[in-house]
Amino acid sequence: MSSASNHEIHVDNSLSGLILKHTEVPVQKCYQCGKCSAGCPVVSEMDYPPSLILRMLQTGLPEMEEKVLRSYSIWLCLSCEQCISRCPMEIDIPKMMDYLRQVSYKKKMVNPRAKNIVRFHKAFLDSIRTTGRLSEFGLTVDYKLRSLKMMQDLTLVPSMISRGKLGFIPEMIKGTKEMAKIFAKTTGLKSEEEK
Amino acid sequence: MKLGIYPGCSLTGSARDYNESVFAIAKACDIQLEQVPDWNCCGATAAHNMNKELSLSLPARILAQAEKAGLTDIVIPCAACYSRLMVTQHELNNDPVLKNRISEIIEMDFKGTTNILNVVQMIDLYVSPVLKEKIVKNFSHKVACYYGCLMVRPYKVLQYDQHEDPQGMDNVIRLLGGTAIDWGYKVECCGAGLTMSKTEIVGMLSGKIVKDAARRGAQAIVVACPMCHSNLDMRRPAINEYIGEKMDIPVIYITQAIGLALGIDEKTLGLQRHFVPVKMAEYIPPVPESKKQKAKEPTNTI
Amino acid sequence: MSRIGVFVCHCGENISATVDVAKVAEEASKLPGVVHSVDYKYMCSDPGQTLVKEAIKEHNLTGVVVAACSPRMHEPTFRKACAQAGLNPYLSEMANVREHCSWVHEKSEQTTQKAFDVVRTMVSKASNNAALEPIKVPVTKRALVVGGGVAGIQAALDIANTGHKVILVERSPSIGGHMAQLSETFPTLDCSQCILTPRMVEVAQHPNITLYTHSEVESVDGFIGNFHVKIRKKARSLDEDLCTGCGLCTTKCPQKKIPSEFEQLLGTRPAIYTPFPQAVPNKPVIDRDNCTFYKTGKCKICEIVCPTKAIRFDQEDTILEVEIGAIVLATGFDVKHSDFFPEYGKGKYKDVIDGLQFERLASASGPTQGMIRRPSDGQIPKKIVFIACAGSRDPAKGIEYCSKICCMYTAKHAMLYKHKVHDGEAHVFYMDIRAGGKMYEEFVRRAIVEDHVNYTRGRVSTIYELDGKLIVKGADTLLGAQSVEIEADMVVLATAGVASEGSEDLAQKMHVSYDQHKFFAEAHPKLKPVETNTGGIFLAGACQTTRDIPDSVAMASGAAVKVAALFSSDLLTREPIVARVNRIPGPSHSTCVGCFLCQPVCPYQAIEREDIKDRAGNIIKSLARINEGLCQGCGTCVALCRSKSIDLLGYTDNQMHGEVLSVLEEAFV
Amino acid sequence: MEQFEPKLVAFVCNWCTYAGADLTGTSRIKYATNVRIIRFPCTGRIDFMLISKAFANGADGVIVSGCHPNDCHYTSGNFHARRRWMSFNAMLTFMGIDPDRIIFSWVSAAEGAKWADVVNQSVEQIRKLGPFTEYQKLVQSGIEEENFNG
Ligand SMILES: Cc1cc2nc3c(=O)[nH]c(=O)nc-3n(C[C@H](O)[C@H](O)[C@H](O)COP(=O)(O)OP(=O)(O)OC[C@H]3O[C@@H](n4cnc5c(N)ncnc54)[C@H](O)[C@@H]3O)c2cc1C
Ligand SMILES: Cc1cc2nc3c(=O)[nH]c(=O)nc-3n(C[C@H](O)[C@H](O)[C@H](O)COP(=O)(O)OP(=O)(O)OC[C@H]3O[C@@H](n4cnc5c(N)ncnc54)[C@H](O)[C@@H]3O)c2cc1C
Ligand code: SF4
Ligand code: SF4
Ligand code: SF4
Ligand code: SF4
Ligand code: SF4
Ligand code: SF4
Ligand code: SF4
Ligand code: SF4
Repeated sequence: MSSASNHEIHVDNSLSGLILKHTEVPVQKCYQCGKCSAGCPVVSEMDYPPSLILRMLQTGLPEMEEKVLRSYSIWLCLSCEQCISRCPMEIDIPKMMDYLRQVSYKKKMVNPRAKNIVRFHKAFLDSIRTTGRLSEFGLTVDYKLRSLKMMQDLTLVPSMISRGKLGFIPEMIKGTKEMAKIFAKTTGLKSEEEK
Repeated sequence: MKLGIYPGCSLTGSARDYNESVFAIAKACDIQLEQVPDWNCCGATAAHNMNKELSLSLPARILAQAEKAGLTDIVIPCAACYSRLMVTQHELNNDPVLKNRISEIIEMDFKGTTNILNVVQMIDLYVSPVLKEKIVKNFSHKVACYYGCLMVRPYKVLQYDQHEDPQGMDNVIRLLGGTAIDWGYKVECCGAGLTMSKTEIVGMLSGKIVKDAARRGAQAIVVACPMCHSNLDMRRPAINEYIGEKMDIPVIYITQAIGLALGIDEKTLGLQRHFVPVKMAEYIPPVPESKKQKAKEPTNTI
Repeated sequence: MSRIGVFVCHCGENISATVDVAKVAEEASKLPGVVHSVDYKYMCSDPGQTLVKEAIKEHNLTGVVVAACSPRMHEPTFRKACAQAGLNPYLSEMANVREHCSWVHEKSEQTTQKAFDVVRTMVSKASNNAALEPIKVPVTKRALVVGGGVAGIQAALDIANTGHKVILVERSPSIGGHMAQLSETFPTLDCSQCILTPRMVEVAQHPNITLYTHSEVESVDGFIGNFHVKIRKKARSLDEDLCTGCGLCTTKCPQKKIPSEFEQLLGTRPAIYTPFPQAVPNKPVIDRDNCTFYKTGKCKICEIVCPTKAIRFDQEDTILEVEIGAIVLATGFDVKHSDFFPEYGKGKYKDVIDGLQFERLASASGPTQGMIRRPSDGQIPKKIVFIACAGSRDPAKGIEYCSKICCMYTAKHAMLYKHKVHDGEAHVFYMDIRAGGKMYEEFVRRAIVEDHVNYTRGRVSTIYELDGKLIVKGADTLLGAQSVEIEADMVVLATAGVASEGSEDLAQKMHVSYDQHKFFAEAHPKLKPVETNTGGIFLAGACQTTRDIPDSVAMASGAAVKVAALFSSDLLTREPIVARVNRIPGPSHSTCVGCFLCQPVCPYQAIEREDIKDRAGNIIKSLARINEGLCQGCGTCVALCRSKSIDLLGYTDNQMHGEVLSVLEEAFV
Repeated sequence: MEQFEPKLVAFVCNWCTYAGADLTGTSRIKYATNVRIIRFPCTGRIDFMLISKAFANGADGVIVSGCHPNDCHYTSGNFHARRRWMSFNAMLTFMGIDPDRIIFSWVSAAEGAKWADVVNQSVEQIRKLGPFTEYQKLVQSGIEEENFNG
């Protein structure tokens, strides 16, 4: 009966408790049907399929939580929302993944294989922080520098230019100051971001 | 008819072709598109991967700018931006505390009243009704309409009830005189967010999509998102590597398909900018080597 | 001054764990009118009741308050105890300190305070109580059974065999319900029709049963023992007395391609049809929406070929009015169809079918004569995927409960398929296997071990079609949620069982409660599973929740016994909770001013007009009078009467005002 | 400062809400202790005089709850009740009672969880409104009524 489902879910200090507190995603509601994993487009590349991540969190065991935070899966998730759109319990896995990434990043537990993903995201954000809009060229170069993947995609550059698909000069918006403020307010100290 | 438009970063860069075709068909159908003044990047996947407040503030500023400019309806051609802005408006409208907090961050008043349209919704409302009389050449191709993830999901926020089998673009193609096939990867993700950092994965995800469309005899894949386009078009080398075979199926924007039917020349529509040449008439889909070709064996992930 | 005894129950620890029962008893003893107050471990136990009885005698009590569970649980128990001790049973009250207090609050002073407040309120009520005498009303000894599935059939036969008359009303043209559609039944795999059709014939031939098929209940008035029911007999478009059931009309009707409801749309039927060959009654009905004559005015072939001239195109619905003493609801359930599931194609793929469709494919009398053939091209599928919990246990898009029968019928389906197609592969995706029942687990094991049905624990994410195959994408959660992709020829969804269409409507007509899923609500989940909250209306079968055949039949027999018990005496004893218009001596007779505003609000037409005449026979005054046989004690008239001339026994103005005053008497903690 | 604990009286019908509140108990769902339940056969039986009496005697809020529309055990009692409350509302304002102090709700026998929600929300609502202090006026009008009733 529905009345039973009204019981409050207990929030504790486990990682799943924190997830519930910060994102309202109820990890304990997952009944391990595996439907999310069955439909996840990147599951074959993940070290733990999404439903397994949930199971590991459900145990509340510190070693499991650490495995989750150090996993490659949380960085691979594309936020494609396929899993939640089919989950019978409507567990917002992408939202949870967002949170796990942030914790993993803060705790410096990013999976080595995911370093480039993080570098890309940072390059992306830096690009818009300074100009307000994304300079795809700047982003590419910046990312290449950070990831030292100089050769990858380099072949693309000339053909992109010839197709008019890559501009060299970043577009500047007028409100760059406002942008800087937004970044400062949401990401805390500027210097930390600079690092 | 006047509408606001939020082009987003890629339409001014890698998706210039998309931008051109959006404006071309808008012009042909007497729709004036006015840019949101001094718009900024929506933050895309990077922002919400890394920082929640940032991921809400960036779109909120865009919407507040539109509100300030009196743009009540804005069309967002990029599905990724569309999804970010829709989600932001939804979240903030449902959480007054958060709304205040974000308004403070962006130092602007955010009301959350904008009517946000994706390209297909714009076409439905303002283009389709006048299409019949304007078509000069039937778009008589068999195509696979690809929606990807962000145009239909999260379906409860986007209010998209046919999220498993969307029909928006399919209907437009039919209106244009073409055929839209039923296929298996309509709403599967192409890997947008990983396009630079994990190109091989994008090759796999996009490869599955391209392969399914081609083997079902589609002459082109029709998309409505710059991310989808660049992954299926520009990333073709990675795709070919994944499939182990050269795939020639072109990828066009829905706006380009409409433009062609309206008799707008290919250059105005930006077709020359594609990596995979758009020669639909000449393109013959490959016959699957054997009908019984096995799908990729399930992979063990442990 | 009243002499009231208070008895505070611990209910083991159910109450005493959060309420200081000793303190409540202690405080209660200080209340005005209370002469005796104790607490005890289990008040409803024999010694507990004895405690009450002895106190009544010893302290000469004029009222009893038992502070324990809900009166809906044990009020009758303690009333009976009082009666046995010689106290009028309506002088006892229960203070609900368990369901409304100890179970819903944490242990605290407030909780104890609340318990005491409740006790004080009931003491006040008890001191205003008056002795009442139960009312006796006559019972009409004829039962109505609504719904002619296996549950309705069983209930009708059981009641009829006790010698009472039964009217069975079935909505469709034949009785039989879902069981008539089944191929073979778990866990014995006996043929469903072979066991059901003899029972159907028995119904048709039973001297005590009147069968109305193609009929529905139009309205229900009255109350236990005395229902007044209108039944709409929908026009069959033929004279049932003349029709011999020869079936000639059905073979000659030119409209042959109408999808058959009985075949779950996998077969066809003509416009004049019986749903299936063994239908009871074996008399056809014309489906007017699809008949050429009703649509175009031409045809009438059936009329021409009918040897007995039974066809009546101009027949109209008839309304029958009957007096009924008790009602059994047995309207069964429905299943969600495969077109419900977005991720499984929403009906786009012909070879994704639901369980009932599979039953028809597997049935020897079905559209494929029992050969498993897929609907799209008639091929025999070499690989079938069965998906359990399709829409069940899925609060997001379906229903949150477990449908209870699908694990079993899925195992049955897989088994039947393997028996029919020896080289076929059967895959089942499941989440848990729920096979609680005699020989059920053994049955599922047999499917897995002996028939090599491949069970995979995981849900299917999506299905799409490719080159005539259905690609089923699932995961194996027992292998770390590894992806499993199966190219199937056919997919069977074990779709959720839901309340039958129109349940809500029927519940409202009957004034019975229903749950949020529109299944009819039982009076008590454990102790009154076949009763409803409305006296005289009982439940049988899957209309209360999805259940299998053995459970449905058992419940039907239970309901039949309840009806038989009701019919076992000529007079029914009813609670004396009825309204009464005051009568006072003297010329004015009553404060009633005869406005009769109360008359139209009474849902039971229980308010009558009484003319007061003088000696000469002239009417001096008209007063309202309540017919106690009809009044059900809702109290609407009481609240409405402006001159406060009506009162409701058991809930009098005095009592209610007293309760309100005393509930607020002391400061809350 | 200590939190204000309002006193609420709930007037409920026997068939739906009383049973629903029983289910809250059987399901062990917790709710605020501030409410006292008074059982009526039907919401149709609930008289305004009883409600104003509750206010006059120190209640800070009143909950009236019965069967959902169309689900009344007695067919239509809840309809009549609803109709009468329409006019009752005006009277309340006249007597100086904030209509927000009365919470009308439908709770069926199957809605144990809803009952807990209704109580908790009502307690919150009344807590915000603060103690009900306008007894005086009420007591007078109550007395007048009683005189009228003889
Ligand atoms: C695919 C499938 C396979 C199954 N296999 C098995 C099995 O192998 N073994 C087993 O034990 N159980 C099985 N069951 C369960 C079985 O079908 C039910 O237990 C049984 O049918 C319940 O009987 P019932 O009489 O309560 O309801 P139903 O069979 O649903 O009958 C209800 C009847 O009431 C009628 N009705 C409905 N509304 C009204 C109305 N308003 N007025 C008048 N009449 C009305 C309907 O027309 C119908 O005739 C299976 C169920 C399904 C879906
Ligand atoms: C640990 C446990 C927990 C449970 N919890 C729940 C629950 O929470 N909810 C629920 O619904 N159900 C629960 N049950 C199930 C519940 O106990 C049974 O459904 C119920 O007791 C069955 O009642 P019964 O009368 O058929 O049998 P029993 O309770 O076994 O009663 C049979 C009686 O017959 C007597 N008897 C036996 N043989 C003879 C004889 N030859 N001559 C004379 N007398 C005889 C016995 O002494 C006994 O008194 C639980 C069961 C267990 C074991
Ligand atoms: S689909 Fe939902 S319930 Fe199922 S395993 Fe994934 S998260 Fe858990
Ligand atoms: S949102 Fe992430 S976890 Fe969910 S299906 Fe997409 S990639 Fe997989
Ligand atoms: S009377 Fe009620 S509360 Fe007391 S022991 Fe019996 S069931 Fe429990
Ligand atoms: S032909 Fe006449 S008698 Fe025979 S079944 Fe039809 S209606 Fe009945
Ligand atoms: S009149 Fe109607 S039912 Fe009769 S034969 Fe013609 S189509 Fe069939
Ligand atoms: S009976 Fe089995 S298949 Fe049906 S809902 Fe319950 S667990 Fe799922
Ligand atoms: S009982 Fe009351 S309402 Fe009814 S007629 Fe008499 S005065 Fe009027
Ligand atoms: S209490 Fe009044 S309104 Fe209700 S049934 Fe009895 S007479 Fe009719």
